[in-house]
Amino acid sequence: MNLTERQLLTIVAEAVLERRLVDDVKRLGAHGYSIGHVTGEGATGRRTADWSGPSVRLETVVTEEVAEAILAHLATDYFPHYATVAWLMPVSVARPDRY
Amino acid sequence: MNLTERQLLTIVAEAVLERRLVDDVKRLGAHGYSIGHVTGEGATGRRTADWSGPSVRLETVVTEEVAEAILAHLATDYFPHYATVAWLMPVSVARPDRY
Amino acid sequence: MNLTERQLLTIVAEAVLERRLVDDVKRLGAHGYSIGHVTGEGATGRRTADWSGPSVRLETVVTEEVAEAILAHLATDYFPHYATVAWLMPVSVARPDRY
Amino acid sequence: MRRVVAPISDPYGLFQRDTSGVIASAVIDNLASAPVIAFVVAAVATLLKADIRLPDGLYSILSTFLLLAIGVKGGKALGQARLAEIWAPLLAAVVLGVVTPIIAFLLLRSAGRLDRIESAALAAHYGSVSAVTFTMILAFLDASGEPYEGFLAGLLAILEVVGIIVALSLARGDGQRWIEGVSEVLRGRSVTLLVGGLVIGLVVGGERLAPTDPVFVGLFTGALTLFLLEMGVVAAERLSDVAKMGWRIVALGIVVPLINGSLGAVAGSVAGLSTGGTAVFATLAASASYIAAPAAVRIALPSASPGLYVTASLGITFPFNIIVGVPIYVAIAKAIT
Amino acid sequence: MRRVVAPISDPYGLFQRDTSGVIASAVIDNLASAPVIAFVVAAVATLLKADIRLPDGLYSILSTFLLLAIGVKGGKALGQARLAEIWAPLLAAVVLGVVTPIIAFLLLRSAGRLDRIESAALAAHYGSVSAVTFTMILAFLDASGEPYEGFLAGLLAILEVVGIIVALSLARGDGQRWIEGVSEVLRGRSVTLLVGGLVIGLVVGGERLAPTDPVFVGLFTGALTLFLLEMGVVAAERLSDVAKMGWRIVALGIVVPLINGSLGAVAGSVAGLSTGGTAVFATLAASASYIAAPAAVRIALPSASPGLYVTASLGITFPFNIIVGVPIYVAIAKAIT
Amino acid sequence: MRRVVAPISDPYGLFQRDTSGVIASAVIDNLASAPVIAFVVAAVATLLKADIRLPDGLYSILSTFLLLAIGVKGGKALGQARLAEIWAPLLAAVVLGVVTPIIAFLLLRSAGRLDRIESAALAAHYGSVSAVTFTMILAFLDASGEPYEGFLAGLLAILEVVGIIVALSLARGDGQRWIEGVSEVLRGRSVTLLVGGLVIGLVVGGERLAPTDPVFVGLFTGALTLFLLEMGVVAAERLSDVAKMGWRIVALGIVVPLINGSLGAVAGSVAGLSTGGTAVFATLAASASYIAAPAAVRIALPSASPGLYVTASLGITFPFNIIVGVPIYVAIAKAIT
Ligand SMILES: Nc1ncnc2c1ncn2[C@@H]1O[C@H](COP(=O)(O)O)[C@@H](O)[C@H]1O
Ligand SMILES: Nc1ncnc2c1ncn2[C@@H]1O[C@H](COP(=O)(O)O)[C@@H](O)[C@H]1O
Ligand SMILES: Nc1ncnc2c1ncn2[C@@H]1O[C@H](COP(=O)(O)O)[C@@H](O)[C@H]1O
Ligand code: NA
Ligand code: NA
Ligand code: NA
Repeated sequence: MNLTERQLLTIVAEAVLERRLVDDVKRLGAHGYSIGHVTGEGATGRRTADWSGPSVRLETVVTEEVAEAILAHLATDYFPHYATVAWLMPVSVARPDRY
Repeated sequence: MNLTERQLLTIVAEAVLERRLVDDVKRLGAHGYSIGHVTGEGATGRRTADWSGPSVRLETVVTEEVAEAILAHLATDYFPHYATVAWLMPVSVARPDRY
Repeated sequence: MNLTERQLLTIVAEAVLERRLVDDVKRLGAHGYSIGHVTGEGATGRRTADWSGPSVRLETVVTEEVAEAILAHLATDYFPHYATVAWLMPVSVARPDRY
Repeated sequence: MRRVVAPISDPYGLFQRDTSGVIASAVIDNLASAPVIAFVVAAVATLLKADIRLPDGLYSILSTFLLLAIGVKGGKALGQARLAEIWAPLLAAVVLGVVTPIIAFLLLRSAGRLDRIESAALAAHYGSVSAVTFTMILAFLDASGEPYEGFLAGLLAILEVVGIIVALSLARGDGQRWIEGVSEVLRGRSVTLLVGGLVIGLVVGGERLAPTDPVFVGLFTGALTLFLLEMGVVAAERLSDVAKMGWRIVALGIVVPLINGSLGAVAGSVAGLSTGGTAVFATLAASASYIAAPAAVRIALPSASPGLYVTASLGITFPFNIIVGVPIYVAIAKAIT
Repeated sequence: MRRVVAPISDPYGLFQRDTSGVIASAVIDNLASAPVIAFVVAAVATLLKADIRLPDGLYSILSTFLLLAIGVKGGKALGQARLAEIWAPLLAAVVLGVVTPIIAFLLLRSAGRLDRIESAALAAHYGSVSAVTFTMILAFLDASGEPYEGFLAGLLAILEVVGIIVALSLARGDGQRWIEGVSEVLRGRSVTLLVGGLVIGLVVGGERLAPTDPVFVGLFTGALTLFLLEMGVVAAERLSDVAKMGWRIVALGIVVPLINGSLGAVAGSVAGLSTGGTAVFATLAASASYIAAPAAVRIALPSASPGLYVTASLGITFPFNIIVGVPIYVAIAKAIT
Repeated sequence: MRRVVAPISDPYGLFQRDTSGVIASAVIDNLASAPVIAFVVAAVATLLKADIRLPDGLYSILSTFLLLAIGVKGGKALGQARLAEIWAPLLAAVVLGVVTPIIAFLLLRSAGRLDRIESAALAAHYGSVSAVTFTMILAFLDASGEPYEGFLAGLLAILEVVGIIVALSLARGDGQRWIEGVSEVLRGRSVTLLVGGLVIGLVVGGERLAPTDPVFVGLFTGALTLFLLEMGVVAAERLSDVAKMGWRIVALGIVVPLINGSLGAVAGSVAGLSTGGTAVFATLAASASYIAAPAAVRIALPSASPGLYVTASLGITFPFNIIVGVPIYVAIAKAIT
């Protein structure tokens, strides 16, 4: 099978950002994304499933340029103020034109 | 620690396929899998958590051959008709004989 | 954007271990983690969402040393007796000092 | 649920005489019921981009509960019915299960200009039934004091299944997939919960079920109201898809239920049902499935477009039926019984 | 909910005379109510490191249900109220929505020594309201047989929104973010569910809502009790943060509601409300939002610290209000009406 | 729940005389109750490969609710009991908590041919109790009009904990793990929710709890029915594992509860309980834990096989107890009181 490399960007962010994050990711060029929910801990303490809801875990398979653009945007608009974590890794996909 | 490389295949598919997807993945050689649920958007529009249920997100750590076999099967039986997305990446595991 | 390599360790473990796993991961040096829930199958059979609850899926982005330490601990304290699976992969992050 | 003990005679023609007045007030009563208003409020809020969605998970909890409760109620009534009352409606249900998808199929192929697969896919929805639409007609009859045969819920499962099987056969598709699709219906939650509830209701019986009444009876209408709130969101989100569909499909999404509903009324009255029971039968025939059918069709006819059949069923026929259709089917039932 | 038909005259000064005794017994009744005890039990269990948390998902199901049910109840009462009774309380609600956040803001800047942004962030919480605190005062009045105006739930949405908008304006922040924050409030679930419930209650009306009463009325106090169990866990988890906050903020978390509550009592009685209604108004003014306000502030004022405002609202003011505040506001209402 | 005011005298030997007939009808009544039929229906559906599973999340919502409601009910009754009535049953509960796991352990080692660890693991389950089996006996007694001591729910927590601690000690395992296992029980949800409910019921009291009755009392049997539906699925999925277990374990899964149940009946009657109360005690002693014990054992005795102890508890003893055991324990209680 003919596979092509793309980037998988995973973003964990506090629940209240869900709508904004989705808008931003799409605006910056992602053609799709998947959202699950996680609880966890990090620099800003513990996050549980109650009042504010569990954190958003968004995955998006994108081209390298789009990944860079989203990461740059996170760095300026999310990282300074919001509980947000992101990591990037290369993945192989079968239909590269989709992403 | 002695680590060996295996492939992690992640598949996101519409909810109604859950039972079939699990059967296929096992039949094609996976010794285990994990399933979570996600909402999201892609080429076929938005998928939410209601009537049809959230999409299935299946992860399976397998050998390269099994990964190829599953991907090939997805390409013929799932990609043409169903809202399905899949990506592959190499991972390191401690007990290679398990996968 | 300036990205640094870290390790993403994903652990799937039976539900009853959640509290202990979190304690261990933090004790061994992780500065953060995210937890979701999955059902699945593996060497110990099928795990569903009922009586014992769905399995824990813990992700933590850490340095290579911490990843090794956690994996070594899993190998001695979890793998022999508990339904636990773990895989490791390199990821790129923007703020290396956080992990 | 009241069981019809004596056939309802209407010697003075009370129902027939001022039908229009009765219908007008019934329409208003239906329109202003809690479930319908919840549906409308949620749809409007969604169109205004406000988030009135229920939390994840509540949707499937509510639909599980409603299916089980409908089954339990029907099983209880079935246990008190005499076989002599049941066999004719049962036969009529099977006939409707066969006839209504064929009618839908023929209309969609000719007037709807859809190909065989798409027509069969849509026909599976119109041939099957919607349990929620069913509960709306019961609530309507309860509110207007019109009696009906309680055992009809026992036929729901038959109507749900037969229509899908017939429609999938009309597609003349892959045999293996046909089997998978049919097994998806038979083993799927919407049938098992309904049938499971029926068996529970039948075996346990009304008296021993009394301690569960605060749940299965008491919570019913409130749960239905919450469910319709979420359905309003879902339907409103489909509205942009409705706009994109051709006018032919939109029109058929209203015409098919009206034709099937009339047929259902005829079948019900021929089967000897009361006026209320005939209205229930008409509503069942008119209703379109949006849980069991989409799942089965997705498996059996993967090339059919869910954007078409789900939108027609959820975005057009469901709102039409619960808001306007129900009183119409009652009126038809009153006219012919 | 009883509607006040005639203004309550208290010619013999029964309420005024032995206020202290009445309050003492009322405090005990409030303290020993199921929701308050559930809150305390859960908080204590959590401090003892025991896991008494509700399952994931139940929290949002309960809060959705409570908001809708409050709205439905308020809508029903609103439908029976005359416009003449409503306009003055409505105006008073808007005035409180403007005044209470400003007072909070000024106190936090001066006595609290917080900067403009942090003060505005916190003021948004004290300017808005807590629907759960609102239900606690209603339960308290119901239990002590004190009547109040049922339509006050109809003002909840106004009080919830206005205070946040005013406080966000005090921050003099980024205009774009202000818009996003306000839209977050207006389109967010806590407002839409409340308003949606109001419309359902208003349009459907008490009689047609009767079949939903086992859910929206019957389940209410039990659901509230479960909800407070979870709130007890959440509040207890915040306790270590409370310890870390300066004593000034802790003190203001009690002083601000007392001041705003007194203002609310004055506003309520000037608006012509009954003693019970005045107590409700006082409680609303005193209560601090912990759902709508944090979400809006997080969006509009990202640099403000959630560790401060959520802890103050959830960890200090909420427990203070439901345990001690409610009887105090009732006493104030009795003293001035 | 009725409280036993006067000891039940049975001068005409009504219970004793035609015991067999009474039991036969009681067995049928128990077999045809809504929860038992729901269990059977779900088990059969699962064996037929039909999907009748409840939605994810509902399981833990239901078990949370049931534990809390049992606690609240018990706390209410405890508040009305005199200390003089309680101390003997309380002592008996502690004795049973010590004796029943030891008996199970000895039987499993000898007749069951299991090693020390596996025997201790299984003994923890038989030494502890199942809250759902407990509610089944209460429902049974309620339905047959047999009174019992309401405060027994207050002993549930003791019985739940003591047996596990004793059994874990029999394993003579790692001390650190023992501590972790015991702390898992004490801090785990099944104990905290039960105890939390008890405290709420005790402090708030019956009168002030009245507004929560539609939830904690009204919904109880319906929730139990839904819960047993899911349990039926779980038990049926274990059936293939049961087939794989040796016949010795299967037999002991029935013999151990019969022995422990008889002991419980003796302990209950010695402690001065009524016939109903004695039956409750017998059922508690006979029941096997499937929530608290597996969690504790998994932590404390990781090398013990969950495939063995969960299957024995959930797949054999639980169905045996709720279908056949409960009427047997009632018969034993009637025979010896
Ligand atoms: N090292 C990490 N690995 C995985 N998830 C993390 C990590 N750090 C933080 N997170 C997740 O991101 C959320 C916000 O993190 P923070 O901004 O560090 O408080 C946490 O609640 C976790 O869910
Ligand atoms: N680029 C992507 N990255 C991550 N998830 C995706 C992506 N595209 C699609 N998905 C997921 O796969 C589902 C089906 O996608 P599609 O077939 O493109 O409609 C979507 O609802 C998403 O959950
Ligand atoms: N190969 C695999 N890929 C992904 N997840 C797995 C795999 N094997 C096991 N798991 C997950 O780990 C859990 C425990 O696995 P096991 O210990 O093999 O029974 C399973 O229930 C799955 O959720
Ligand atoms: Na139909
Ligand atoms: Na306020
Ligand atoms: Na026991």
